[in-house]
Amino acid sequence: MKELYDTISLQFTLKDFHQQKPNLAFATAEKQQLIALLTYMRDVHRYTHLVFVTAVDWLEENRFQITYMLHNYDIKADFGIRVMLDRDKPVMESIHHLWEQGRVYQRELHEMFGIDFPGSPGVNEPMILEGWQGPPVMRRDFDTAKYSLETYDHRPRDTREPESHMKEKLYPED
Amino acid sequence: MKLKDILSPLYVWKRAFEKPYSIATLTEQRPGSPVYRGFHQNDIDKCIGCGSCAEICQNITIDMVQVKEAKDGDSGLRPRFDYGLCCWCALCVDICPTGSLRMSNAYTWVEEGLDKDVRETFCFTPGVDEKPWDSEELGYKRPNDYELLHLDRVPMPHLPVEERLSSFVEMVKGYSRELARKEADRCIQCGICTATCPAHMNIPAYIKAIREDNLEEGLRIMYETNPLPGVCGRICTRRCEDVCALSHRGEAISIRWLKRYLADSVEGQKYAEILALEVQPRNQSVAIVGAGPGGLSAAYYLLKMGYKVEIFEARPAAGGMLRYGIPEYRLPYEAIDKDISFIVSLGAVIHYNTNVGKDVTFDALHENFSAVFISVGLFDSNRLAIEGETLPGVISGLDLLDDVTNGKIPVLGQHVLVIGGGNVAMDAARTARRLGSDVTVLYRRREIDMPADREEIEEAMEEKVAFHFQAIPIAIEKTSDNRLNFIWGKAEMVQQEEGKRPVPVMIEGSREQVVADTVISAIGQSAHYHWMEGNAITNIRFGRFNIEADRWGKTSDDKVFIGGDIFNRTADAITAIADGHRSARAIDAMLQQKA
Amino acid sequence: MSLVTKLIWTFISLGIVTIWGLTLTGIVAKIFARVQGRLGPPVWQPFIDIIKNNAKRTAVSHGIMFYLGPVFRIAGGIGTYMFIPAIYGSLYFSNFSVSGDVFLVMYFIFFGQLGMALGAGEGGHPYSAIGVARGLAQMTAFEVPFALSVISLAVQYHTLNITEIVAAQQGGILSWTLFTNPLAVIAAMIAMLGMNMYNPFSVVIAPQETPIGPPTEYSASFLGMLATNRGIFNAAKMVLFMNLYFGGATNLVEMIVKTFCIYFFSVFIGVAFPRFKTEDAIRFFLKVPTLVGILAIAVFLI
Amino acid sequence: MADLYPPIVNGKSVYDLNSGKYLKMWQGPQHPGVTGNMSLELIISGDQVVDCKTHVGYLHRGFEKLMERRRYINCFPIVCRICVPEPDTNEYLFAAAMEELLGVEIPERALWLRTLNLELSRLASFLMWTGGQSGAFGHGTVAQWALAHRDYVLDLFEEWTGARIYHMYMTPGGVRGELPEGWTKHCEQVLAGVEKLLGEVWHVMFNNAVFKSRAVGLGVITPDMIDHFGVVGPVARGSGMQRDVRKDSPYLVYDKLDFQIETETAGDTYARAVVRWKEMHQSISLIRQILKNMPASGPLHVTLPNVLHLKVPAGETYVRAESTRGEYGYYMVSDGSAYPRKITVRGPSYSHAMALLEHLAVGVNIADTHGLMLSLHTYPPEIER
Repeated sequence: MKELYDTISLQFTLKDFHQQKPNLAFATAEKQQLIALLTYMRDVHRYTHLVFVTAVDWLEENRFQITYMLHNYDIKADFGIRVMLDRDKPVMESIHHLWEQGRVYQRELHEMFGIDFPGSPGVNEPMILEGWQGPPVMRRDFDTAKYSLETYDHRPRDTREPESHMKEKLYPED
Repeated sequence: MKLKDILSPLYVWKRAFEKPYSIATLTEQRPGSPVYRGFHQNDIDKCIGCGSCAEICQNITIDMVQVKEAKDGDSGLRPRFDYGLCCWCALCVDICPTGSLRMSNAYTWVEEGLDKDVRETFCFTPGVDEKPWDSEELGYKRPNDYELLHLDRVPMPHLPVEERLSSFVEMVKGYSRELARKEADRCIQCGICTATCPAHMNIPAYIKAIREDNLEEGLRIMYETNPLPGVCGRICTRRCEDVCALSHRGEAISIRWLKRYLADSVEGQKYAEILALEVQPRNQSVAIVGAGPGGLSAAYYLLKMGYKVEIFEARPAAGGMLRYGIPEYRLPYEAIDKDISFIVSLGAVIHYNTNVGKDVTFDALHENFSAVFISVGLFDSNRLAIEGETLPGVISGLDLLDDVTNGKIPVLGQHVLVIGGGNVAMDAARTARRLGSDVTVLYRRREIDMPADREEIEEAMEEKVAFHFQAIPIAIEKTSDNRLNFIWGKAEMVQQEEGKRPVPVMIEGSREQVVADTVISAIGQSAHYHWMEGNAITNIRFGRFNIEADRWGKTSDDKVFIGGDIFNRTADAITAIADGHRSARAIDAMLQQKA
Repeated sequence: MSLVTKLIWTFISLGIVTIWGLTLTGIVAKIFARVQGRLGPPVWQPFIDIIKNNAKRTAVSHGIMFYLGPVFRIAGGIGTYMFIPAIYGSLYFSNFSVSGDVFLVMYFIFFGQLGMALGAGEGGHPYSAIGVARGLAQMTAFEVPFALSVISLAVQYHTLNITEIVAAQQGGILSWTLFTNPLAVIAAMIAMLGMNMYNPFSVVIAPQETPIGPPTEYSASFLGMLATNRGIFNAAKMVLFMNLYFGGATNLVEMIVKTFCIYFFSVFIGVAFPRFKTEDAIRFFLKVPTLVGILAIAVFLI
Repeated sequence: MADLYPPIVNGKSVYDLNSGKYLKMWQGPQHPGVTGNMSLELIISGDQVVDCKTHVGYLHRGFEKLMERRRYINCFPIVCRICVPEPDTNEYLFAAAMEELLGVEIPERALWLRTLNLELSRLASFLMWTGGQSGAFGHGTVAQWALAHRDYVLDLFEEWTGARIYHMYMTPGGVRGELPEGWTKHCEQVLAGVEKLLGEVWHVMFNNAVFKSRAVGLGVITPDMIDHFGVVGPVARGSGMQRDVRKDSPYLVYDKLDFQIETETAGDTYARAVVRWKEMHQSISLIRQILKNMPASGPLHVTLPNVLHLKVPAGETYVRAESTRGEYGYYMVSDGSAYPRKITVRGPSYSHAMALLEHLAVGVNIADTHGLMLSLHTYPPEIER
């Protein structure tokens, strides 16, 4: 996989190469070059199968990572291409023209992370969370537990921590 | 449309003449399979309420509710399950450290009364609320070889026996960072141990700090309740380990060694910086009699509160029993010095070689200081009370240890007898071994009754110390070649009172003897109070053996507090430390009230 | 026999036939279950259902036409039966058989379905129109071979009176239409598959393929009415087929045995096949069975 | 027919619902013909679908979000719930991804038992599909048979793992327990039953004029659509693709088992059904091979570091397995803490039920949409996670 990385590196700016398994490697690409890179990977290196597109929220670094996982059926190898986006203005180019299911992934990412993919068909339509008013839910700063506590009724709990309970019962004065 | 395709489907009719798949009746009971994960069962006598089940449950199914009274090693809490939330993953069963929790193969629970509160209809406490499946044998149990917990201790590296006997070098090497973190990883953080620790050290918290490699935080946590961690990390009687949740099916966490690791891993010079005490100076001062663990502990917390502290110590060095009663191979002097020097660095004044009653009167202390804390310890060895006890060559265990500490090498001779079964006896016996003698220990009761630390006994045995159990001393005679003839009788254990431990009673006519060069008695210690004289003690009430005091160590005199071995019955370092801490707070409260 | 006595006897025979029809439904459910590997409901389950349904009150309302749907339907069922002589030669079980009753009966078979269509059209289900369209389309389709078959019979026996058709078949098994005019029987039996709405012609009532028919719309006694009708209507149809093609019956036992056998044909096929789409079903009926029907007429015309 | 399809304005088809030519029709989420809680928004003209949109979200439980906020061990009980008919693939992949990041090797016998578990659940899932596919075309008889046999397989699971549906057997670090005594024999009985059933199904369902008339030619997927739509699994194999994760990148002990990739070439519903039917046979053969070749004894589990505060080293990985619906994958990103940074579940239904179904449904009869949907073997929770 390193050779492939080196080959692609001749044309594209890649970094952070990581070989996880003999047939699985990751690399980070430039945002502007991504569509070209994906097309190149698909058409030249026969990474024809788009396995998935997903996003990872690196809240602390204020950026989103989008991972495009490509698979080559001839050599049975996977290449994961990461792209880092600014978390404040998450906009990415669409890949719906390369793979038909790309638009579905993009629609989901738009809904769950608030990443925009201009031009992707139906990207603004709600996919899962119809009628949701709050922030994109998969962002790490959306606290589901807090939301649920505030929104729904909860059964009262009556649990005790052994440590504090024993302190209370056995040596309350100490 | 081929004819075959029209006729072939009629094959279905074959099925009409075969046995149907359905079961004949719907009302018949169909028990779950023998490993079915059904409703929970809990053996509440085995359960210690550690809460691991509640901890691992991903769905807040389990509430820990009080079922029994809390006691040492048992929080009295038991898990209550909410079946509206349970996902039947059985992780709670897998992790249960005592093995009390399991699942039956029952999966139907019909309850009448929908008008009841939902908490009552969906929830029950297994083992407490009676259910039809309580006695069900079948159901999910943790498979034998499958374990989520690490039940075995990370072994502590020791010096080999031969090396041990040749010197007083500390025999326990201590954990490396890697081993310590591995051992700390075993902890399930239930906190059952905290209650049992006399000082109520926040054990789970500092173990967590070790696991996360946050040594400074760990040190801070330890110093909240114990200003002598380096000492306790070596010689603590570690009652916490007796109640450790993991000890029920496996080996307890090495809490003591972890504490030692933590204390050893931080350099003494950094203590001040890490602990960063912000002291609000106060102008009252407190006198402390005795620089043992109790006195030092009180001194530390009083200093922390801003009081001036002066310690009066009869001996040339601080540490009390830690220094003079525990041999170096168990507790090296550097470790004591490290802890003490930090306390001294905070501003404690220690008057060495100062005997209260001789060099300074108790009255003077009482007058000049706002409060007096007495923790003089038990330095008087109990007598054997047999004939020939005063013969030369009969010494006490404490004397031996004291001498060794002071650098005097006593001549013990070829064969040494140690009488007693406590820690001092073990220390004396093993010290004697290191001095080159053959050692035999005589103890009144059985091996299992020995009050000494289990580990000490085992190590003594490793070091080839011989033991005679159920041996009652009768007399000591001088032999013709100037040796000692120790006469003892064989005892049998008699259960005299129901519920108490059996008492050794000498078998009539039994008389055995063993010749030795030195006889060391180590059958307990006591204190004396003749140094306390003058007007100041008029208010202090004495009990049968001791000064009377409340649980805060406060005597009938407002200004006088006691702590340490003279106060508590367990007579161990950690209790003394706890006493010191408690009394310091009581002194503070008292002085604040006055102010 | 006076009209009143005839009416009384007709209703007695209607009762008997209803009971038989419902029992038949129960038996068939049981047979289906066995083929599918189940034990199935008890044979008397349809009776229990009807009693239960009739004991309840309906809570939905979509207007008067909606309620009339089941009424039309049961009227169709009763009407079908009223004009079929149930037992040949029996004074009491000949009902209101008149000349030309074959056409009347055929009309009644259609009538219930139409009423149902009206009722369903009023219903709350947004897609009941699809179900109705499918039902009517399929019915129209199977009516073609059935009608051809009946015409063939009319040509063969020179009558449109069921009693006379039955009479013509008396005199041994070989004088049944089954043997005298097998082509007509084939066309009619295939049409019957559609009429009974078992697979492969069950798309009308198929829940998986969009519309679950009007029965989902009705509840309580209206559902009970529909269920009762299923008993009457099925039995009536079978009696008609028995009379037209299988020599009729001279006593009650013979009637029961014969109708069961005829009905069983539908079950026999139904349990083995998936269902056709509507257009497939229509195409099917308009092909082979229609051709057979035309042939059946042609044979007698030539 | 030319004017059947509506005009395209700005790249979008415009249906004038007031023209009387079209009917908008919702199928699901509560519909007996729809797999799971999903709905199809169909625009129909007469009986023909002219536009289809799939809607998910009725079953959204936010697994990926839940997992971000749970310790690794606490993710274990919830991953299986992502897919009801075949929970074990999730269990396996979660455990495998975690073990890979932790650098843990599990014992040999655990590998075999995991494979056995996966194949058995494949069989159960295919049996359920058999019921669904025949039921979608109205063939209740076969549906009843197949589901009865699925229950027998579930009985096997119950005896073995202690649960029928959510087995929670493949814990990170190994598997939970031994095969109980007499299980192998019972398993063989069930397999023989399923084999007999498959023979019957071949006679009754595959050699069936009416079934053929509906399945043949329905939803044809041509080979050039495969990569464009991300088609995997039996659906791809139905179009002649030699693709099977078990062969392509063998995991567990699949490289030690003898099997061939089953394919068909027609690419329609019937071909896909045949592929699945063959794969059920294949599964039975694999189960027999596993039972025969499995080591008789050995450890089943390695104890991970204390799971209550287990931290997984920072890193990312992707593991995949062949589920009954095709390539199933877990993409796990760890930031070195005790909580996963992100776990993405790549369910095969994701591309099948959305992009592909929307494409294939156009032009089919509404009665056929469910048969088509089942032939893609879609399952909504994989989409919503």
